[in-house]
Amino acid sequence: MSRVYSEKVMDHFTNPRNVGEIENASGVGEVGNPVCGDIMRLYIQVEDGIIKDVKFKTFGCGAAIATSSMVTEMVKGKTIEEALQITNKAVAEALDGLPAQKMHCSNLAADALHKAIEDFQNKSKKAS
Amino acid sequence: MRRVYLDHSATTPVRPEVLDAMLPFLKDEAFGNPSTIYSYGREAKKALDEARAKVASLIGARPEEIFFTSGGTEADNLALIGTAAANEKKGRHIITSSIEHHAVLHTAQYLMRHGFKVTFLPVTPEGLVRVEDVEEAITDETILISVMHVNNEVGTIQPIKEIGHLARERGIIFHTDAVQSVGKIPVNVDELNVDLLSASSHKIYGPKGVGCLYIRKGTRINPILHGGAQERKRRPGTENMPGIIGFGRAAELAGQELPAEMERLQALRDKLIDGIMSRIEDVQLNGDREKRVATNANFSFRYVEGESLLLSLDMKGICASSGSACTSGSLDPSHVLLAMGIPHEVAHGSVRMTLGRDNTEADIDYVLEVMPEIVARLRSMSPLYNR
Amino acid sequence: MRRVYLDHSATTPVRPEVLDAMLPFLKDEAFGNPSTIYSYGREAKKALDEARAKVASLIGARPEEIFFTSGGTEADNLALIGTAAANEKKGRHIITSSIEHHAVLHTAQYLMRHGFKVTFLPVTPEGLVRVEDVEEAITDETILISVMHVNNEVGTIQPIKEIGHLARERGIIFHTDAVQSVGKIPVNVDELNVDLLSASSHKIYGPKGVGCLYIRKGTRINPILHGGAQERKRRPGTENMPGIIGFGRAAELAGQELPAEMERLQALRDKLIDGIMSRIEDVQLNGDREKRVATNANFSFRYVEGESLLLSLDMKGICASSGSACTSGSLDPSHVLLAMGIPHEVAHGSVRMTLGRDNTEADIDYVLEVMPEIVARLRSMSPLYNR
Ligand SMILES: Cc1ncc(COP(=O)(O)O)c(C=O)c1O
Ligand SMILES: Cc1ncc(COP(=O)(O)O)c(C=O)c1O
Ligand code: FES
Ligand code: FES
Repeated sequence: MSRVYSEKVMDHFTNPRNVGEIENASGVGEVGNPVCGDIMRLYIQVEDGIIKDVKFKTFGCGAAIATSSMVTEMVKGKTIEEALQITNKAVAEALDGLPAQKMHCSNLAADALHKAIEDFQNKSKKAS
Repeated sequence: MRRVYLDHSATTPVRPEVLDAMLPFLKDEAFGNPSTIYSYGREAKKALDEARAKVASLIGARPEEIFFTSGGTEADNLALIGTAAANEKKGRHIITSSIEHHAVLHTAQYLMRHGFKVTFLPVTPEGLVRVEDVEEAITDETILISVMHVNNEVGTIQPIKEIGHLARERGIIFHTDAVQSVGKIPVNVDELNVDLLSASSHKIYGPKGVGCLYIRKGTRINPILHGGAQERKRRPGTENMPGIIGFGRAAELAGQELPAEMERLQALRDKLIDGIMSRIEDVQLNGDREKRVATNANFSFRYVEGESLLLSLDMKGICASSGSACTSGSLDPSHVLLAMGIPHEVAHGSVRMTLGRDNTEADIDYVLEVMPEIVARLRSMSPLYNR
Repeated sequence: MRRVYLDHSATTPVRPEVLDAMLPFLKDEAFGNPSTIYSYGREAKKALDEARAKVASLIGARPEEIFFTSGGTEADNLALIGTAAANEKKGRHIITSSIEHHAVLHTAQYLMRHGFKVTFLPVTPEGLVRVEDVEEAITDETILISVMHVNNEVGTIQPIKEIGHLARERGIIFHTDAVQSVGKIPVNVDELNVDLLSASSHKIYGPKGVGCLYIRKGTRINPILHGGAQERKRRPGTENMPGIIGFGRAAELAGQELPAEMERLQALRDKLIDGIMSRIEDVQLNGDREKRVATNANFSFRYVEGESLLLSLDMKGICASSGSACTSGSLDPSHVLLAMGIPHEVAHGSVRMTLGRDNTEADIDYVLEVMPEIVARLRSMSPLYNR
């Protein structure tokens, strides 16, 4: 596989980190890739402004699954502010790159994260 | 790790017997140009004619009706563009189906941009063209009907004979893309009532880069490439001798083995289909159960995306292919599955497995063993699945 | 009997090193389809890219500017028809020469039947296109100039660099058919100022049925075949893997050996030319003596007909070719010789001998030994000859 996808991509595809759901999550973000019809849902658990836990579920190609897994690793333990700095490009780079025609897949991961944070922030506003 | 190749509709390996036949033409024993008159050239010419006769014999044609091309794609282009150019004074309407290979579909679209009207026939949910639809689509302007014999994705066998009958009655030239049927089911140009038929070598254990168009004697068609007088002025360029010789030998062997191999593969295919359907939930077979080439199985696994499935299969040594947009590099999932009315998300989770000479019952057992786990794992990651 | 092959411009045998490179792709080791994602397919993709880089390197191009075709003929068709189609809004005038290969000539004639104006430039008696003639022929409507690099019959090397310079100044796309120069003389697309360049594998000890078109980045050109997305959507069809791999290896070897081989063959050629001219009367060398590829000799023997000469040579084990009408199957003798102003009856007695890797000095000695007798015998039968 390692020739279309980097070893890191294959590692995250084969052993995805943080698959699953969080009940009563602080925030949930879901994005669909209109290009290929894939879907990613990301759950975050925030405590004291820090992302304590994160889980994902993804319906998509190898790149979509790997970027989902990677973004969860990158974000765990980060503050909301730090998490907001994570870009799609950074996720792709952390995976040692993606094939050109697969770059659009990496757009799922950071977008889902940002949506989850947005959801968390909206919920906190309502609560306060 | 076990390696199981289940993508024979994409391409097949060259058989050893075929390579043996090609080798003299890849050495300085027999490298002549068949258009030259000295001895090397004459030997080449003779070998070329023999290969032509072998390919002709596989499809019940006469040798002089076989025109070698660089593959199935060029044969399809020649059939459509060549016929359109030679008959445009008679009319500018072409009928084809919405599930053709891109070599036909994109060529038809090219002709549309050049003033031809094209009807793309719908198909049934099983992926079959209806003869009545063809009949209704015919107008006084219709000069060509092109419907594929066996579909490359879902393996459906189209009613070519009946469509051919209709075309003949109405005096319309009839082409069939038989790239996926030749060598896999009996093909006879007279029984099928076709005027033009495309075939490709690398789908029947011959080399890549060679194919042919059968042109029934008397069919009006122009060349699409221009140059030397090769292939009786219908296809210029120094002949691909090793390729053509290999194609000839592959055709000969395919003809000899067809009845037995068809039976054997059909049994394997049925075992695969029944095994998958009984072991895994939420899966559907795409394409007709009966009117189906012996080598094809195509499934949609709900809640699973095709490329992930292919990657997982590859890690287990199994090669298959998918109609998912993520695999093809194009933006939409398989146009064939969509034309059959299969929703985007279901088409997205489709996998094609196509059997061939090298597959054994043990291969199928292996696939049936690993497939349930793979699907289960991917479903456990899927936000769409909740059981 | 000694066998001396002197028709290397018609075709060449595949070198053993080239066959070795091809073999894995003709066995089930590496038969994948480079468009598929599983392991077999990825191996194929890598090999394809390597071959592309090798061919690119031989002509000083970038790999992504090489588009594999089924041969020189298709490359020429793609260059002319593809450019015409993509640029017809800008103008409908094309300039080419009257000594092009049929792959260019007949394609230009096809375009004439479809509303393009084509200027066929004359040549000097030595078979050279004059740069001034190109300049004069250019109009505001000119979208393409196509002049071959080395002529296949008389071996003349055309002033491509100068024509290319002119074309660039005027913003006109410039194509050269380099089928007979690539691998025989240094070819560099940047030095030559060309936008499009055709090459063919079987002229450089690669397999038949594969070639390429170099397309300079940014050149407007449409595909002429329609189908899958191979070759970055410019040339559809499952790639001819063994052919392409062989072409790549042949290009690599040709590049390595070019300087030494060119010197060696030039010496043999000069020996052949001087030997024939001094041993036989009433013979002329066709084509320029200096601006001539190292591999080509072309003579006209007065009072002798070309096909008879070829047959006589063949009986002595020597393979050559002829510009005689009797050989070509067409009614007229070589259009190249006629365009050079050579009278019919002289053109009729022409023989082309083209040298290659396998030729030795002993081969030339042998030819020089048998040729005088053969010519004398045929002349003794000729009613035109009376000495
Ligand atoms: C139905 C059908 N038509 C045409 C083609 C094109 O053939 P080739 O790859 O030889 O150009 C294929 C295979 O790719 C096919 O399956
Ligand atoms: C100058 C020239 N152009 C084009 C061609 C055609 O090449 P191919 O035989 O590969 O189609 C040839 C050889 O036949 C040639 O000599
Ligand atoms: S998410 Fe569909 S291509 Fe990757
Ligand atoms: S005399 Fe025989 S073809 Fe010329």
